[in-house]
Amino acid sequence: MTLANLELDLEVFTGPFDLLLTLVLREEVDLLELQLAEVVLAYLDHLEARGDLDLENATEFIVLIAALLELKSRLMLLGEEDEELDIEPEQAAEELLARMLDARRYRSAAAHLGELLAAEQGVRFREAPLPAHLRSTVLEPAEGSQDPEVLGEAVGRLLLMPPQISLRHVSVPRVAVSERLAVLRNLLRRGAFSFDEAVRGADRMTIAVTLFALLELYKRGEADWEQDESFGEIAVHTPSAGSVVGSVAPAANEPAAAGLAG
Amino acid sequence: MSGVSEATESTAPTDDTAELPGLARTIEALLFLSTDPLSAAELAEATEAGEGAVATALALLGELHAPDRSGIVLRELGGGYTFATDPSSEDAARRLFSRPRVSTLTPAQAETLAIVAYLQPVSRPEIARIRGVSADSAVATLLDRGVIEEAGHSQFGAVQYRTTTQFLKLFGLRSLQELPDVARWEPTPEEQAELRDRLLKAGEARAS
Amino acid sequence: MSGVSEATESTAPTDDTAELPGLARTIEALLFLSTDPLSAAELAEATEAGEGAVATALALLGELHAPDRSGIVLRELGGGYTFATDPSSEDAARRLFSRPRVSTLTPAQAETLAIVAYLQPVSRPEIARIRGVSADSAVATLLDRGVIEEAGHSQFGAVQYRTTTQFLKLFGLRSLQELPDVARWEPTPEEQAELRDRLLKAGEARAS
Repeated sequence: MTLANLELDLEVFTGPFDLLLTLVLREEVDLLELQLAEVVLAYLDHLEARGDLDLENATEFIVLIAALLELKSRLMLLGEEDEELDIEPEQAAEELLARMLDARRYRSAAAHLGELLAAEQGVRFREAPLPAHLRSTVLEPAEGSQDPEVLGEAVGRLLLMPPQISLRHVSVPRVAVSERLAVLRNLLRRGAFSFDEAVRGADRMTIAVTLFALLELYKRGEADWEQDESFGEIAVHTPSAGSVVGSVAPAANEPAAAGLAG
Repeated sequence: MSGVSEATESTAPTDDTAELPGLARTIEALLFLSTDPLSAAELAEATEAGEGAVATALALLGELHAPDRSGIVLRELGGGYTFATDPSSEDAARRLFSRPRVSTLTPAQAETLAIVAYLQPVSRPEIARIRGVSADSAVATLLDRGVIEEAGHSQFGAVQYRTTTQFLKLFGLRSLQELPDVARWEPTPEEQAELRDRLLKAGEARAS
Repeated sequence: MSGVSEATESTAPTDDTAELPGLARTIEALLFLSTDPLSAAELAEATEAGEGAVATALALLGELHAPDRSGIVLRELGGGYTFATDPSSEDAARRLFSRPRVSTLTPAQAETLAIVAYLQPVSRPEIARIRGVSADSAVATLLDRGVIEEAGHSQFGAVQYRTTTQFLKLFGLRSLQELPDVARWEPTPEEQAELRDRLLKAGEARAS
């Protein structure tokens, strides 16, 4: 069984590993929604069930997962103004390919080194110390001959911080729930609307915060919604007659939230 | 042990008149004493002889210390000359010294060493990026065995590594130039296309 | 040298293609590798050959490794056999090996010494955390050269180090107060935290 046939049963995806890879690269499965840890766990289960370790496959898997993790972390750091940086599927595939080729190259080089070493098995060198009378005397440098600045410089170099990953692009602090609440209330005043309308053109973080604001409105009894199928359109409207506007409806938000998560 | 019967009757290479020239004898002694390979220039300086004379002496020693003529073989390694044993004496050496010369490398160590050998100087994060997993323990072992060493800091402050003369010695290399071009293991364009297809089109193939 | 005389009478003329019998080659290799003299019995055991065959091989080697024929001479010493160099190569060996050399600090040693100088007392694990790599060999060398010394144990039981008077002399300092102010080389001089904390923080940031 090859890595490609590794069967996965994940929250957002069920099927073989190579299909997942393809869908991720085509952005048909959102890398941000994919729990890579689940993939790793599934792979470990698979290894355990198999009982032996195919190094070739394991290395390929590790390289691919590491590359996916890196892609994912880059996606997470993308801000609104960097939208043009969005990674095209082909580009992502090229990057994965480059990583796999690099890993393969050095794996082959490693095999070559292994052969060289094997060819040298049985070749020994003399390790005996020099006869005492031939050993060189190591002279300590003269007093005061060393420059103390060398020490200060070394400490200065050790104080150097590695470049920080800039978090300025992350839009978390920029989207306030109150802001999105106001937008939703505005839309509600005009009647029913779909969730997609409310977040058209918005970035991921705004979408998430808007959803949170919608839950808040629901909780307060200001809004109600319908969603016919998972990932389907969410129709938002003012609560139908009978609902108590402005009061808390504690039990109500659970089924709604579950429906959304599905 | 083979060769016992030959030894009892043969006395072939003995001739009292076969003297080795003084310079070759001296160089032979220096190579015997030194644990590191010695370059022709170092030998010339130590013997106060010309480089040409040293080259002639080395050629003569190379003949005398060929694998079938001596148990001590002249090798050109790590930019210099050194004496080593021939693998044919390994069984006896193992019985006498009761430990193999080198343990083999684990795949992780071999991969890490290959990356250092080809990309030196290279830092641990770079090695980890290529391998997809941390290289800490492999680097520690390779440092411990003296085949790699520190080589300053990268611009981001990470310690960098390079291979040592000991690496060349153990792997029988005259210099790093003897390592084959890494492009040699480049997958063919067809193989690359196949990989690319696997990444982008595997789903399609499966769906159809 | 016992056994040598037996072989000297036999005559076969030297011939460039002359092969040395396998047993003699193996014994030659073992004597080359061993630091201590090897007895005929030890050689017989290692080569799994009879004592007679070993004696013959040793006689042959004694002949080949006579002072005028080789720079590597067979000696019988303390009931065993060993290779040594001939005194005629002494001058060259002295020129090559015995030249007094002034020890210099490697970059890893200088870095370790700087950490000890500025943070003393400091433990090995702390040095390793700051440097991002083990400091064992650098610490050992610095101890050996007498520029640092042990200074009790940390609260976690790790040995701590400090610089010595020898260190001050070497760097021409009257006291540790004369160490240059690190502020001159600081990448971020506005930072207020203690030097030790900042070094550890930078070291850990690099390691992550």
